[in-house]
Amino acid sequence: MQVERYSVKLDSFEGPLDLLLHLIQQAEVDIYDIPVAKITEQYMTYIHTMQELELDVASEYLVMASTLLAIKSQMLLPKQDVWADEDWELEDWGEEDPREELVAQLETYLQYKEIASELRERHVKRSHLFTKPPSRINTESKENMEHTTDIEASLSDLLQAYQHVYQRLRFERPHTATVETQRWTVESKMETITTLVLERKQAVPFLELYKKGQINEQVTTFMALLQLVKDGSVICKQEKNFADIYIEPRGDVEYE
Amino acid sequence: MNEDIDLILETLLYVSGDEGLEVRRAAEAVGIDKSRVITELERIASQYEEEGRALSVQQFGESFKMVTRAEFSEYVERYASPPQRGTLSQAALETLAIVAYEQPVTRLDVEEIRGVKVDRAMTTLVGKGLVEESGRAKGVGRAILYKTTPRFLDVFNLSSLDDLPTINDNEQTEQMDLFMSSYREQHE
Amino acid sequence: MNEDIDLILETLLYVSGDEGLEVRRAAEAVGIDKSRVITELERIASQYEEEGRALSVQQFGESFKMVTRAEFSEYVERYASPPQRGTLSQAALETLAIVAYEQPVTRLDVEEIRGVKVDRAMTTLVGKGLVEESGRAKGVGRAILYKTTPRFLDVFNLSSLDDLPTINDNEQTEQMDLFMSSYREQHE
Repeated sequence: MQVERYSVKLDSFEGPLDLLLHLIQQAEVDIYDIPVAKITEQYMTYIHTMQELELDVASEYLVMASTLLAIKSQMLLPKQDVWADEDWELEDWGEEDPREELVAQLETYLQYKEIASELRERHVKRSHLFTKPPSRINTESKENMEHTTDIEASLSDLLQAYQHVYQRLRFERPHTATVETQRWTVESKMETITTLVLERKQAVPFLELYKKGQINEQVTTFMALLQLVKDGSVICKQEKNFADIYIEPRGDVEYE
Repeated sequence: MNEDIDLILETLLYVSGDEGLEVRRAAEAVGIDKSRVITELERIASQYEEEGRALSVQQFGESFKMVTRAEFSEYVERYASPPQRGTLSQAALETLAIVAYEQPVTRLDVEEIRGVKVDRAMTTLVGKGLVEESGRAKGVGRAILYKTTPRFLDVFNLSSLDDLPTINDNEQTEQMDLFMSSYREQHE
Repeated sequence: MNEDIDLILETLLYVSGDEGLEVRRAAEAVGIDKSRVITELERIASQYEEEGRALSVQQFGESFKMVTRAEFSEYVERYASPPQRGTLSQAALETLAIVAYEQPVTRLDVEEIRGVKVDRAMTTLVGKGLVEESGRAKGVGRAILYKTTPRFLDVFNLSSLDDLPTINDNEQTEQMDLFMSSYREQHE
């Protein structure tokens, strides 16, 4: 039960600072007066749970764990060892508070989290404002046609132009031509794939189905493949994670 | 909502741009009769006229378009293609970038990616010796294929096409995102 | 001609659509100062606002766009089914927030603030054209510096970087309230 609850939550943390903030909030304490011993203990529980679940514990989490342990032990040290001439209490470390740096870090991070959520809201708001594609303009041969030897454009101009095109494609072009985008159907792509697999008489690399082309077409291809796998018409094989995927016809299909 | 119908139709006129607002689809989107859409659009058109607005609304058969006024066309042209020495226009650069990465490629392919006509830009690029024809595509129509020229490599200081930087490392994931969202759409 | 400047700029706003009207190019095309272009566009924007027009004019850095009003977005979606804009992960958003405030900034600086590696998030942001390289830091290693792009302003509905929410003073209570509420939202 315990483990399950953690496993759901672990994903939602953006790193050790995020996890710490969560623990501090849960403990209902002040960010400026962290009960280090308690929080450290809970933090370690999380880390152990992660490890038990065989999740990769990013090194940052471990670094933070050692920072916490260092602070904890510093705070437990008898005062005369470190701050021999000062009166201190746990609640009043003054400038020498070993937590100071961590608190400052948490504070800064917290501010940026807040800004990130504001950005998210603005993003949503912006997504409700629409525009149109630029108008086609019939310029009377304004663009000079002569064979100029000097062309003032750099590779970076070219790259930016390319990115620009694809960003526009991904983000901003209204799909007014919904009908046209149906140039490829899942059914026709299913047929293409089965034909290819049967003709080839050997496993076809997954990537071969993609090559160049429109994203729409690639997505359609992928859906067709999924459908074929679901129907049991083909089998996909992959040796290990991220290795190439090969598509084969099923054993009972005619295949030499 | 009744009183906003004109504003909504103006909004739709704007977003449909060059394609024009189809009366039938507009009627469906707004939830009113086709005839009502036409009346409203005609009213908007004459209102634009009377108020001397920058744009005008014109009817073309079953669709209406927001268009610019002829008297300002010289500014539009000047904005669209500013006088240049040697530099490539944005349209030409974008077209060139697509040809460079996708070659050999037909004009239609490029137009699909850019979302606008590229005939003029392509002519410019051929004229400047950056792009050349490279045979015909298979299939119906046998469209002309385009590729970059050796001069292209020269101008952009590339020793070969392999030198073109790879871009969009996260293309793969993004395509997956796209796939997932469209898959969800279809299956939910 | 003088009195037509607003009409010409409106025309250019219309034709440039989602590319946005670039102030510099508009100034050249119309033959007036950049500052004059900005003043006029701002005037047009507030006029649209006051008159309750269907469209609105928004500034995003050095460009202006004619956009539809949020309240009519459902009709646009019904008419044209525009693609959903990709959402950004929390990691990307946090990274972006830091770049926006600290720019120009190195990857390492961002990592120090977030307490985690940000290379993937940064690659995503560069790939989406929200962040770009901006030279190298001085000193050993000469790490790449990053800054936000003009596009960032557009995507997050900001007219300029000054529009970014101000960073809170270190008011303890405020911080705590903020902290508690943002956590409740996220984790409950």
